[in-house]
Amino acid sequence: MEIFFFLLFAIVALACALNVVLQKHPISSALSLVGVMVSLAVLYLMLGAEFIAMAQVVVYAGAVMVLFIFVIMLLNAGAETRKGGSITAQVLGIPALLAFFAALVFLITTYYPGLSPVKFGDFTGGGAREIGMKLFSSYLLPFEVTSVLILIAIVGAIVLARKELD
Amino acid sequence: MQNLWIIPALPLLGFLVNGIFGRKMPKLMVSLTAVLSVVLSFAYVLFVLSSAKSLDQPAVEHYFTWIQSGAFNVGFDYQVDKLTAIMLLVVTGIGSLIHIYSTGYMAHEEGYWRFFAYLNLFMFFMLNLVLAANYLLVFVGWEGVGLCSYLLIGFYFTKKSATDAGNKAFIVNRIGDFGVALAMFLIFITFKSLDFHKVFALAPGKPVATLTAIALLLLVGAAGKSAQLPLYVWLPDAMEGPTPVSALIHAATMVTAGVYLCARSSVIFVHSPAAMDTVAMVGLATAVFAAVIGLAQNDIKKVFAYSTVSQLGYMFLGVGVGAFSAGVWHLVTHAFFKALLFLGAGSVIHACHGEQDMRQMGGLRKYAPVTFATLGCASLAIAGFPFTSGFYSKDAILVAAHAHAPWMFWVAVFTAGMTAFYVWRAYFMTFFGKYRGHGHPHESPVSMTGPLVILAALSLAGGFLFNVPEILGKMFQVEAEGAEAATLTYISVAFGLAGIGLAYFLYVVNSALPDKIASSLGGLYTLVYNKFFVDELYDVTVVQPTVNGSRTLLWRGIEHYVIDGVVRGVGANALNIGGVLKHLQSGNIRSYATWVVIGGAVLLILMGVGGFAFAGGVR
Amino acid sequence: MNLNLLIAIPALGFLAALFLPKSAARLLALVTTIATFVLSLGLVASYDMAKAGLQFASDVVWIPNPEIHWHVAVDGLSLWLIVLSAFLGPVAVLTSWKAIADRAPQFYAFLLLLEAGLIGVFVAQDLFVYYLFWEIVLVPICLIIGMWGGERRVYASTKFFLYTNAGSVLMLAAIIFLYNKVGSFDYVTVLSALQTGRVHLTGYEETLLFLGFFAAMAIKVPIFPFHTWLPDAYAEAPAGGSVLLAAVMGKMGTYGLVRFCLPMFPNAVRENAGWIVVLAIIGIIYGALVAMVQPNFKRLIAYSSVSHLGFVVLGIFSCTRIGLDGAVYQMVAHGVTTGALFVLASFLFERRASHNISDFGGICKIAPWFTTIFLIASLASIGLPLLNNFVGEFLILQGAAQANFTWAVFASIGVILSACYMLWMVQRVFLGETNDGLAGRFPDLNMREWACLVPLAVLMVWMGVYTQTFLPAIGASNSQILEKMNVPLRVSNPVSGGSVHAR
Amino acid sequence: MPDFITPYLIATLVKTAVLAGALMTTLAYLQWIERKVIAHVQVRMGPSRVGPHGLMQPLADVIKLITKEGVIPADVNVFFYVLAPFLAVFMSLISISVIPFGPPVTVFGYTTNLSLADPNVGILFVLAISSMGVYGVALAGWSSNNKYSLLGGLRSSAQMISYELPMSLAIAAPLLMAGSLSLREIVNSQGGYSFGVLPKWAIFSGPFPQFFSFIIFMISAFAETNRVPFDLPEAENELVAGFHTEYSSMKFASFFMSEYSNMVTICCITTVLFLGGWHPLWPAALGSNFVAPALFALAGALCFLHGLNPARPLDRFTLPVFGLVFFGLAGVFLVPIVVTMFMPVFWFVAKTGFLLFVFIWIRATLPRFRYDQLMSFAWKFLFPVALLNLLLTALMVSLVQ
Amino acid sequence: MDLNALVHGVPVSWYLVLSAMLFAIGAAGFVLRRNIITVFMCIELMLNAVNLTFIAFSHELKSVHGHIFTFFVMVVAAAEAAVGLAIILTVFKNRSTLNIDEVSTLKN
Repeated sequence: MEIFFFLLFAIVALACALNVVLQKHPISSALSLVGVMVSLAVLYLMLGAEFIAMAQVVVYAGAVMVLFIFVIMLLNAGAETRKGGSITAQVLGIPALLAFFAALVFLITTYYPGLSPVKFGDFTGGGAREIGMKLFSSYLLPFEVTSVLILIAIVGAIVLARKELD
Repeated sequence: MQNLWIIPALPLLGFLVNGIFGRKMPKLMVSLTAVLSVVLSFAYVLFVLSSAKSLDQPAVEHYFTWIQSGAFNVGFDYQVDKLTAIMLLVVTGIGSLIHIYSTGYMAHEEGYWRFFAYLNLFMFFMLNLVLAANYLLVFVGWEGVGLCSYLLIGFYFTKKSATDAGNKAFIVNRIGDFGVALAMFLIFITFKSLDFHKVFALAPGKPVATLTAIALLLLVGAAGKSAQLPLYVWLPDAMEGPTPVSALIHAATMVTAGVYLCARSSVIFVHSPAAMDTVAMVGLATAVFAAVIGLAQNDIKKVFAYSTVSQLGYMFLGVGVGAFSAGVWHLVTHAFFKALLFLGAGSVIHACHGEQDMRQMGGLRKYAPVTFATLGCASLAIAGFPFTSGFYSKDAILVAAHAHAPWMFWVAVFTAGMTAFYVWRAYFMTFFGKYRGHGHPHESPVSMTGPLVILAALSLAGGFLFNVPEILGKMFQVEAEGAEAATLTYISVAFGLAGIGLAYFLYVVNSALPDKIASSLGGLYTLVYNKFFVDELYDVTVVQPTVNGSRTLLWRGIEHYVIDGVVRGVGANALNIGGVLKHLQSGNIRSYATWVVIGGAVLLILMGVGGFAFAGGVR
Repeated sequence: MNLNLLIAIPALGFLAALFLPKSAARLLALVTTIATFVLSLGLVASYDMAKAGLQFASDVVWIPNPEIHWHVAVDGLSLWLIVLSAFLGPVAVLTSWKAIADRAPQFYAFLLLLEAGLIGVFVAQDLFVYYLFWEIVLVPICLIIGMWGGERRVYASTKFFLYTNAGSVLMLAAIIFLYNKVGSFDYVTVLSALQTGRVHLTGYEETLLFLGFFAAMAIKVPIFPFHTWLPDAYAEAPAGGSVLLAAVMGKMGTYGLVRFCLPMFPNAVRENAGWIVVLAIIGIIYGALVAMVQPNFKRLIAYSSVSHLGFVVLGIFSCTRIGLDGAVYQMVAHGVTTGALFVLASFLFERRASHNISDFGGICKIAPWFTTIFLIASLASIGLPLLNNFVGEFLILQGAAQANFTWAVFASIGVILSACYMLWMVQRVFLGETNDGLAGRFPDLNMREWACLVPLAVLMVWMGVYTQTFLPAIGASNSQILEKMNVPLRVSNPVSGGSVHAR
Repeated sequence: MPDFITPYLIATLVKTAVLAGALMTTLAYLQWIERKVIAHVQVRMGPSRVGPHGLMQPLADVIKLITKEGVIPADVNVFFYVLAPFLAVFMSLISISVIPFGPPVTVFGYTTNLSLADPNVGILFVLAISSMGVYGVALAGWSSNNKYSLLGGLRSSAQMISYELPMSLAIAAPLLMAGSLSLREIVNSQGGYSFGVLPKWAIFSGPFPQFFSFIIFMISAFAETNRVPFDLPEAENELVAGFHTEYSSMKFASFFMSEYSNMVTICCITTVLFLGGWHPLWPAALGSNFVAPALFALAGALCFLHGLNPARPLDRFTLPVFGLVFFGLAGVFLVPIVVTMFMPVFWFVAKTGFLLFVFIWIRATLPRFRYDQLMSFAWKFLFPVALLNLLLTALMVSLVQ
Repeated sequence: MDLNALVHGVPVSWYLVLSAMLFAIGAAGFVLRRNIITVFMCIELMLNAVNLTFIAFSHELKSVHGHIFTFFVMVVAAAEAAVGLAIILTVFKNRSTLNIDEVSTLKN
C-alpha cells in the first residue's frame, strides 16, 4: 500500500522539480515548486511527521511560495529569454549533474543498504506535543535565535522593499 | 732587570713629541728631538750590552701580560741575547747616522716634522721587533714597520705614484704577515705557547712535518718582508720615498727583519731540512734574478734597490745552507755599505738637484769629491774587494754554500761578479766621464757627508772589526763550516775584479759600447730593462681580476641580482599570487554558484572515499 | 647597582625629549646619554671580574600565568657590550649635533629609545623580555632611517624592517615552542632544564629550534646570504643613527648567538658549525671584495663590517675558548672602530654633503688632523697590532686554527683584503691632490668633533694594548658557556681535512 | 469480494456521498437564503419568481452559469486562467472532510465517527488548506491579464494572508484549553456542564473563557472568506469584480461556490472550536432533546400562520406545505433512536446555521472597509489582541494545572 | 533490496534517493538558470530535499530531532526567502532586469 503512495508522490515531486528547472516562465516554476512542496508534505506524513507536514504546507506552500508568486506578479518580468546558454554549460552540465547524482545514489546505497522499511504507523513521534516539548526544552536557544533571525529578516525586508521616502 | 723597554720608549717619545707638537715647533727643535731620541737609545744600547753579564742565555724581562685567554697567554716581554745585541747595534747605530744625514737632506722639505715623527715611529717598531721575546710581539713590530714603510714611502702624498707605492708595499707586506700569522697559529697549536724559550725548548720533539710547515710559513713572511722572489715587487717601487728612508728601511733595517726572524727561529729551520733547502733556493734565485735586472737599470736608486734584493738573496742563501752566523754577518756588513750606497746616491741626487737618472749624470768626481770617495769604498765593499767587510761576509757564505752544494757556489760566485759589474757600472756612469746633466752640481753639506765618511770607514773595516761568526759561534748548533778553502776565496775575488774591470772597460774606456750591446741584444735587453714585466704580470693576474671581478661579478652580479633579486622577488611574487586569486571573485553570481556546487561535490566524494567510517555509519 | 636604572634613564629621556624644543631636547639627550655612560662605568667598577655567573640580577615575576619574569642581569658577555652602547650614546648625539635640523626632538628621543632598547637587549635574561627589547630596538632605528636618512631611506628602512622581522618571527616561534616544552620564559630556568636533561629535546627539535634562533641572528649579524639589507640601511642612516646602528645593533645578533644558541643547543651548534663557518668565511672574503669596489663611502664601511662580523661568527662557531673570547672581544672592538668610522663619515658628509669617494680627495693637505684620526681608525679596522681589532681577530683566527686549520687559512685572506680596500679608500679620499670641490670648505676638526673622536681613539689604543681590562670578564663567562657545551675533541667539518689538533 | 473492500471503505464511501450531497445543496440554498435575508433586511421580497418563494432560484442560477459560454479573453495565460478557479474550489472543499459533525455512531455494528477523516493534527490541516486557498485567488487575478483583476487578486490574497495570522492565534487559544489538535478531542473536551446548566463550551468554560478569541476568530473568518466588511477586492464600485472580472459561466460559478463553501467550513470550525460542536446548550437531562422538535414545530406554525393571510396569492398553497414539512421533522426528532443518532448533528447544524445567519446578517448591515483600514486593523489591532488573548489563556491554563 | 520486502513498506533509502534526485535537480537549476527568482526557487527546492532527508532519518532513528531541525530549516528558509525577495525587488527596481549575469557589478 505504502509503495503505491510513495511512488505516486515521489513521481509527482520529481516531475514538479524538473518542471521548476525547465519552465521558462517563473510563475509556472513557482507553482510546480508548490506542487513539490505539497507532495513532500504528503511524504512527510507517510514518514510519521504530521506536524512538520502541516507546517510545511502552512509555511512553505502557504506563505513562502505566495511571497514568490507575489514578487513574480508584481515584477511581471515575463518569460526568461532563452539567451543562448553556453553550449559547454549544457554539454558539461548535464553529465556533471548525472555524475553528481550517481555519486549520491552510490553513497546512499552502499552505506545505507539495510534500512528498515517505512510503515505508515511505525513512528508516531512527529506529533505537535513531542516537537513542542523538545523545542522548548533542549532546543530553546536555537528557537530564540531563530526568532531573532526572523525579526531581523522582517526588518530587513521592510527596509529594502519600501519606496524611498524622498 | 735592565728595563730594556727604555730602548724603544725613547724613539716612541720622540714620535709623540714630534707627532703632536711638530707642526708648531721650529725645524731645529724637531730634528733635535728626533736625532737625540735615537742617539740616546743607541747610547743606552751600548750601556746595556756593556753591563750585561753574558748574552749566551737570553734574559727575558716581563712587563705586563698583554693577552690572556684560557691557555693562550702572551706577555709584553723583551729579551736580549747575542743576536739581539748585534741587531740593536745595527739598528740604533745606522739609525742615528741616517737621522743626522736626513736633517740635512730633508732640510727644505715641507712636512719636515712629519718625516721625523714617522722615522722615530719606525725606530720604535724595529726595536720592538728585535727585542721581542715572543712571536706575537715580533708580529707587532713586524706590522708596525710595515705601517711605517707605508707612511714613509707615501711621504710625498700629493704624488699618486708615491701613495700607490705605499699601498703596494703595505699590501705585499700584509701578504707576508699572512704567512707569519699562520705560522704563529701552528706554533701555538703545537707548542701551546708563543714564547721563544718555550718553543725552542720543545722544538726538537715535534714531528718534522709540522716544523717544516711552520718554517715554510715563516719563510713566506720573511720573503714578504725582505722582498724575496715572489714578493719583492714592492721594494723597487719603495724608492718613491725620500732617500734616507730607502737607506734606513729598505737597506739596513726593515728588510733584514726577515733574515733576523729566520735566524731567531733557527732551531725550527734546522729540524726541517726541506725548509732549509727551499730558503737556500729562494735566496739564490732572488740573488741571480735581481742581479740580472740590476744590470740594465738607469735610475741610480733602482740599481741599488735591486742590489739590496740580490744581497738579501745572499743572506737567505747563507741561512738556507745552515751558515746562520755567515748570513747575519753579511746582514751587518750589508747594512753598512748599502746604507752608504743609498746615502751616497742621496747626496748625488741632492747634488744634481733631484735628478735620479744616471744618464743625466757623469763626471761628478770633480764636483762631489767626498761622495765620490765614500761611494768608492762602498762599491769596493759590495764587490767583495779583498779585506773589505763585504769580502769577508760574502766569502763566508760562498764557502758554506760550496760545502752545502758546489753548484750553488758557482751560481753565487757568478752573481757576485754581476753585482760587482752593475755597482761599478753605476759608479763609473755617475763619477767618470763628463757631466751630461744641466745645471751645476755641488757638494752636499757636512751634515750629510759626515755620516758618509763614518759609514765608509765601517764598510771598509767592518769585516774584521765585527767578526760576527765567532761572536755568535755557539748560538747556532750547526755543523762547522768546513775548512777555509783558500782556492774558493781566490775564485770569488777573481770574479769580483773581473766584474769591476769589465765595467771600467765598458763605461769609461768607450762609453758607446754598452748602447751597441744593448741594441744587439734587442728583445732580451728590453725584457731585462722592464724588470721581466713582473709588475704587469702581477697586475694582470691578481689585481685586475679581483677588482673588476668583484665589481661586475660580486657586487653587480651576485649581490644585486642574485641575493637582492631573491629578496625583491619574494615581494613581487606576493603581488602576482594575489593577482591569480583575484579572478576567483569575478562578480558573476553563477560562477560563485558553480564553485559552491563543485565544492559540495568534492566534499561529498571525499566523504564517500573516506568512507562514512568517521560518520559512524548508521548501524 | 640596579640594571633597571640603566634602561630607565634613556627611556625617561626618550619621553622627556619628545616634548622639548630642539636645543633643549639635544642637550637633554646629551646629558642622559652621558649619565647612562657614567652609570655603566659604575657598573663596571662594581662588577666582580673573576666571578663567571650572572651579576646584579633583578628577577621579578612580571606576568604570572605565562610565567614571564622581568629578569635582567649582566655577565662577562654583556658587560662590555652595555658599556659600548652607553659609551656610543653621547658620541651619537654629538655627531648628529648639527647634522639633524628638522624635527630634531623626535630624532633625539628615538636615539634615546634606541639606546634603552639596546641596553635592554643585552641585560634581558628572560626570553620574552629579550624578544620584547629585540622588537623595541627595531622601531626607533627604522624611524630614524626612514625619516632622516638619505634619498633612498624609505626603501632602505622598509627592507630592513621586513627582513629583520621575518627572521625574528622564526625566533619567536622557537621561543614559544621552548615555553611549551619547559613551561617558563625565564632563560635561566629554560637553560637549566635543558642542561640537566629535565626537558629532553630530540635531535630534530633541537636543530629546528637552533635554526629558528639562528635565522633571526643571522639576519641581524648579518651573515653572508642575509646581508643585503645592510648596505642600504647603513648608507641611508643619518649621522647619529648610523653610529649606533652599525656599532651596536650588529652585535645584538652575535650576542644572541653566544647567549642563546651555544648554551641551549650545543649538539645542533656542533652539527651545523661546519656550513655556518663556511658562510662566515664567504662573508669575510665576499664582504671585503665587494667593499673594495664601492663608490659610496658608507656602503664601503657597511660591507667592511659584514667582513668583520664574519670573523666574529667564525670565532663563535669555532667552539673553542680562544675563538669565543676573540669573538666577544671583536664585537666590542668592531663596535668602537666602525663607530669611529661612521662618526668620521658623518663629519665628511657634514662638510661636503655627499658620500661618494670621487667627490673627495687630498683632504690630508687641508685637514691633517682629520686625516690622522681617520688613518688611526682605518688602521684599527685593518687590524694593525697595538690597536683593538688585531687582538680580536688574532684570537678568533687562533681559535679557528685550533678548530680547523683550513678555516684560519681562508679567513686570514680576509685580513689581507681588508688592508687593500681600506688603504685604497684612504688613498682616494685623503691623499693625492686636493679635490677642487673641497678647496675652501673643508675645515679641520672643531672642538665638538674632537670630543667625539678622542675618546674613541683612546679606547682603540687602550683595547689594543691593555686587553686585560676586558678579557678576564669575557673569559670567565665564556669558559662557563663552553664547559656546559662540553665541546667534544674534534669539530667535524665538511670543508677539508687539514691538520687539526686536540684543543 | 476482494479483500480490500473493508467495512471502513464502505463507511467512508457512504459518508462521502452524504457529505457531498449535503454540502452541494447547502451551497446552492445558502445563496438563496442569503439573498432572501438581505432582501428582508432591506424590507424587500428577494427572489420569489422561480418556484415558491424563489426556492428554485439557485437551480436556475446553476443552470444559467453552466450553460453560459465560457469566454476566455485574448492573450490571457490560459493554463493558469483555467487552473485558478479549479484551485479555489478544490481548496475550499477539502477542509470540510475533517469536521466532526457528531460523536462516533455505530451502524450495522460498525462504529465510525461522523467525520470523513480524523487526523490528530486536524486544526492544522484546516489552517494549511485555508492558507492554500490564497493561490486560487492570486492566480485568478494575475492570469486574467487585467490590471484591475491583478490588483484585486493581490489585494485579496494579501488580505487573506494577513488575517490568517490573527485567525491561527485565535485558534491557538482554545487549543490550549482543549489540549489537543484533533477536532474530535476538542469537541469532547467541551462536553459537560459547569454549575449544572452552563455548557463547558470554549467561550464559557475553562480557566479563561474564550469569548475574545471567538470574536477575533469571527472577524478574521470574515476576512478569510472575503465576506462583506472585507470583500473589498471584488467590490463592484472599487475594482469592478476584483479577481474574477474576466471569468464567466462555470469558472465564475466555481468562485462563488468556493466562497460559500469556505463560509460553511469556517462556521463549522467555529462551532467545533468555540461552541462545543455537537454538545447541546444544556444537559439532555434538562430536555435539551426537545429543543429540536420544538423549533421545527415553531417553524411549521409560522408557515401556517403566514399561509393564512398570504402576501402573495400562491403562498396560500406553498406555506402550508412548508408547515407540514416542518411538523414532520419535529415528529421525526421525537423518535428516540433518531434522537440518539441525529440530535448531536442537529445541534451542530443549528449552531453552524446560526453562524451563517450572522454572516449574512453582517453582510447586509456593515459597510465595506477601505483597503488600508482593513490592513492596519488586522496588523495594528487584531493581531496584538489575539496575542494578548493567547498569553492570558496560556497564563490561566498553566495557573490552573 | 528484495522486492518481497517491499510489500510491507518502502526502505528509507528510497526516500534518500528521492531527496538526492531533488537535490541534484535543485543544484542543476541553481547553476544553470539565469532568472534570479528561478535560482532562488531552486535553492528552496534544495532545502526541501534536505528536509526530506532529515525526516527520513528521524523516522529511521525513531527520534524527533530530525523534525526539529526541519522546523528550523523551514524558519530559516522563510527568513531567507523574505530578505531574498526584498533584494530581488530592489535589484529589479534599480536594474530593471532579473538576468543574473547582468547583475555583476561586483566584478573586479
